[in-house]
Amino acid sequence: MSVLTSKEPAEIQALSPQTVRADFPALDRIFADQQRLVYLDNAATTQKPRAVLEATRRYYEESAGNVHRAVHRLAAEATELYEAARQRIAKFIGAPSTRSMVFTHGATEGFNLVAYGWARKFLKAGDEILVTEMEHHSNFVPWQRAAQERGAVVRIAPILEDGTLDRVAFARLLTPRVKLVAVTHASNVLGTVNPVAELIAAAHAIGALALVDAAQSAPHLPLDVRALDADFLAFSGHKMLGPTGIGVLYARETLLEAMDPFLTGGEMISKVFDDHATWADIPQKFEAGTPHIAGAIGLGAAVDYLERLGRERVRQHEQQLTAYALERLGDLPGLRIFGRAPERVGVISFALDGVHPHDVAQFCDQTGVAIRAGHLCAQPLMHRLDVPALSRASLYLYNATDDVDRLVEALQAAQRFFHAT
Amino acid sequence: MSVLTSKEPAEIQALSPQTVRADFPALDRIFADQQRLVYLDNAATTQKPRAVLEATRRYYEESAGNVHRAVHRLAAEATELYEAARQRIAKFIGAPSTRSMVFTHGATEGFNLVAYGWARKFLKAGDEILVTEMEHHSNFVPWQRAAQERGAVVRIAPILEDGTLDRVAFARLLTPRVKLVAVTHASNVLGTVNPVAELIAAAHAIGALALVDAAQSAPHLPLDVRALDADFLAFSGHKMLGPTGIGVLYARETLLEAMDPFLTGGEMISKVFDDHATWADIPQKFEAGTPHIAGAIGLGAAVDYLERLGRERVRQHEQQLTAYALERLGDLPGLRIFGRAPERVGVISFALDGVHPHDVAQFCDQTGVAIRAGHLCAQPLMHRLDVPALSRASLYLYNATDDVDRLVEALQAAQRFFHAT
Amino acid sequence: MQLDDLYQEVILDHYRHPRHFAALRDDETLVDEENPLCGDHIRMAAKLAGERLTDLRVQCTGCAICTASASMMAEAVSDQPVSAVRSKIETFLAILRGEQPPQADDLGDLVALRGVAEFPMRVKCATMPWHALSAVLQRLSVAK
Amino acid sequence: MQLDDLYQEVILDHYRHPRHFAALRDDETLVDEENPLCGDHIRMAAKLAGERLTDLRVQCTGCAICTASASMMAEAVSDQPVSAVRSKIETFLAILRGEQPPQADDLGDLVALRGVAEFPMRVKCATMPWHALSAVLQRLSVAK
Ligand SMILES: Cc1ncc(COP(=O)(O)O)c(C=O)c1O
Ligand SMILES: Cc1ncc(COP(=O)(O)O)c(C=O)c1O
Repeated sequence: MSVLTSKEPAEIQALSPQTVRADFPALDRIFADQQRLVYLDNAATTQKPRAVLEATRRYYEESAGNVHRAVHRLAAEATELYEAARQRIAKFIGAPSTRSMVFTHGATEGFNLVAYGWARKFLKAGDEILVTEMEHHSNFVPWQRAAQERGAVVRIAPILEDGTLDRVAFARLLTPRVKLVAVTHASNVLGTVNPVAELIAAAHAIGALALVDAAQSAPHLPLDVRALDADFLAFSGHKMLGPTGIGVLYARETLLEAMDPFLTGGEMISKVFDDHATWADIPQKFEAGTPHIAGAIGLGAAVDYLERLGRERVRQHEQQLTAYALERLGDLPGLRIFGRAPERVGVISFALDGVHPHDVAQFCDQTGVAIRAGHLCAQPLMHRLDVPALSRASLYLYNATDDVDRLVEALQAAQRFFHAT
Repeated sequence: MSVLTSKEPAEIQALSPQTVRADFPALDRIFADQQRLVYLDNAATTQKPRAVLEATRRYYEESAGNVHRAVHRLAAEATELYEAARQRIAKFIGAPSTRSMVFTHGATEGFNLVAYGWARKFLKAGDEILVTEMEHHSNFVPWQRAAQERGAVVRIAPILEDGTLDRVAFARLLTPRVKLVAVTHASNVLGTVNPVAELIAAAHAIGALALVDAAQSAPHLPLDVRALDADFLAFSGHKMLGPTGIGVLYARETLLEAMDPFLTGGEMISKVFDDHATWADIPQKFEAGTPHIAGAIGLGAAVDYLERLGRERVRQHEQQLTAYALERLGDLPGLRIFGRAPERVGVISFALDGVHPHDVAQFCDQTGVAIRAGHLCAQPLMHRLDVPALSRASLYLYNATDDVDRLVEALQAAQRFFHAT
Repeated sequence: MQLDDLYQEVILDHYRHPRHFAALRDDETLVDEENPLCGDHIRMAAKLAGERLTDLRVQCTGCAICTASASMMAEAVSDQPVSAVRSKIETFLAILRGEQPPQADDLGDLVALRGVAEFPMRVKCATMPWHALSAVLQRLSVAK
Repeated sequence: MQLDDLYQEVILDHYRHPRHFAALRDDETLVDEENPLCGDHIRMAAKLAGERLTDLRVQCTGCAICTASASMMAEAVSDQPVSAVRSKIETFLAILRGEQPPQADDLGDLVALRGVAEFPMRVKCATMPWHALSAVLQRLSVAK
């Protein structure tokens, strides 16, 4: 991996973070102490470009009707905007049709939808679900619960020292009892990008289905569900420049058709009788009630924004910046980085000797640098790494080397502050 | 009920719809034909005041962190705003504490949460759930499905000719087999306001729990869950001036504690082990994943706005306007109103002789008047009323007599247009 | 978008005086379809005489667009060879999808429904009779 | 909100040199609590001598706030009558809730933790040892 130092900024500026930053009103924030906000908690949630805020504002101020139900203009406009967003997001992830695109309120709801609508219907006693040690709770606890209910078992493929998946162990665990492989595309702790296309092919080879947690990949990597051959894939809008409360579950049409509905109520029915009901076509079958219309429209605008910047350029910028950050952080004595996968995203978790992660994050915050600390919604992984908690800095397209420099300064100051006697 | 005619506008103007309208940018919309938008589809979704748009904009532009997880300022501000919204909404509905307030993405998810977390856990074969003939699909289909799974039965209390609940039949159906009474506070078709406090007392008297669908009452009526003694109550933000994708489920703390979690993942866990997990305290136990932070904050602002206007004044304004609308529509030959309950909200469904509801709505729309047509998510009620569909005009606080006049003109023109030979 | 684009005079005329409409007995009904969203309900009966579609009768309760579309359709396809009927169905559906098929001119009065494409919420109203007609052809060819 | 409000010198001192801390055997541990969110972990042992709390020992891995709070607490309540301990717990928790109880001045060094109330995300770090101490009193009074 080539590493750029601060002396070679030309390549890193290819995306021009300065220009990009100007699109994000939140990044203008200056704290009382004259420090510019350095936002490095992007794996938790991202800032929003003006284009996204504008798109949702326009819906509310001009076309705030409900969707699918009424013939008046506001409702027609709302429906058009909502369905156009579905179409653009489908294109963004290479989905063959909008029929396979279910709007959810986030990645978490996507996994639960599959756990309720697919796993509880099709899993049998003795069946297995194979996950990895680096899963986020949202791609773990739903399977635990579904498995418990069905008498099935969740198996956990371990990771290696460098934070990559143990492929040998994975292959060993992938027996014909496995009916679903649920694996994250990119880890929100280690930054590891998993070879999901290969893992999916292996799953299919033994007749299992494969689900991809794309919460940390959709914002950062070019993504093509057909190239991956994924059966299910879910992500959240708020982690990719979009509004809160919206996400997407992609699933093969045949699977959506075979699955039971999950939430029931308006929109998702065809006919309702006193003693039974029939379901609408997919994807409406899985969208009960009034959807988050403004959220879908905002996510559509976010996806447009990402495509306008160019996803390859975004990826390149983040890779260079990540390399820079790894080098600078690696130089700090007493700092230990968790996760050294060669294929990775800009999520960097670390421990600072003798300073608790919460104190690290608190101290950074006081210098205007926002990072995260805690179990990072991955307690099984914390047990594996044998740490109570970690600090995490996570990068996005509007970050640049000066942000990393500010982080490094803050960490050095924290060491001085807490270690002084 | 006293009826005001257009010659006595003084009382009706008490709320000053002119001033109120100025708070709603969407109502400034002028269509190509110079017609001002007359928005009468408020039972589907409402327009948003500037205060709500401002509150969500501020979150996104200043404090767009994730909640509950990080120590940095953006996250702390986001958490504070989010929890303050929960507190204000709790106060708005008289909830004894925020622990009983679960943010959902709408009324529909609220009912499903109870259907999954309570009904599937506690219902036994032979148990019954009692609903009414005027329920929205969202307060009907989830019970149908939960009952099917548990071998329980859904009973439907009929309505009378005037669109009120048949109290005699209800009392007859309320046997000790009933474990849950699920009833709408206000009908989204008939406008009927049900005597929920009495129905809840009756349910409690035989040991059943009571759930209230407040989707059409929270926006319009003063509401107090303690006075009602409701066990569960759910509503949607987008129908009460708030953003899309957010809603609230109120439930008694002891019930939330006894219930199984519904969606699982981040935020809602306490500890996660390889083979099991434990749950966070209520209400977080029911809020898996990143919540719709901007939505909650926006709903908090909507509730503030409603309280600033004064809920009694809103109610009075709407009652007077409804009376005016009923009188004017009642005068139209060939127009039949469905629902004549003395206690009602401003939802008026009707049929126009010889003109299909969709054509009525389409014609109105071309004159700038937005009304709804269809089965109104209440197919069992449509069967009961023996109509394939209805047209519906629904009023809100920004409507005034001139809006009703425009509707009446449009309906008269529609009659002329479609009946001419 | 003008209302007149949608409810053209010829459409209103078919709505008020639908052609080929009749009350159908259950035993002659080939297709029975309903749009639960708006309650439109359509039933059809027809026969094959060699390669021709004959005796097409429609029973329809629906909005003006649905009713007029059914009536104009019945007029346009009655006593036509099945192949011509199929191509009319395709042409019509393409127009309502907003496409511009080459043979659009053989639709006669039906071009009046072109305006419906501008009203996405109403497209289903206009196309429903045609989907039902497709199903009728299917039933007849299986029965043969 | 200044960082110094949070990490005052006296807090840092207790963090670096915690008082009454010891490695505890399982059989003497009365309370074992964990905050799964940040991994803070606290164990406590103590005895009753008549109405006095004695021999309080704490084992704690946590952030500076949690550690300092535990250390200052141990110093403040050791060898105190149980009733005084209870009132200190109440006073302290009230301060951290942002309230201003009348007896705040008998807290000594602990007032340094007052600044934590300004950092809502950290309040739990400071209060956790005190909730654990509450549980210790509970255990001791049941055992009595
Ligand atoms: C009475 C009633 N209940 C429930 C709902 C469902 O609300 P939502 O679609 O926002 O979940 C509605 C609105 O459609 C309603 O009118
Ligand atoms: C890898 C991963 N999966 C899933 C999620 C859950 O996303 P959400 O909380 O938006 O549902 C997250 C984010 O917290 C994540 O990082």
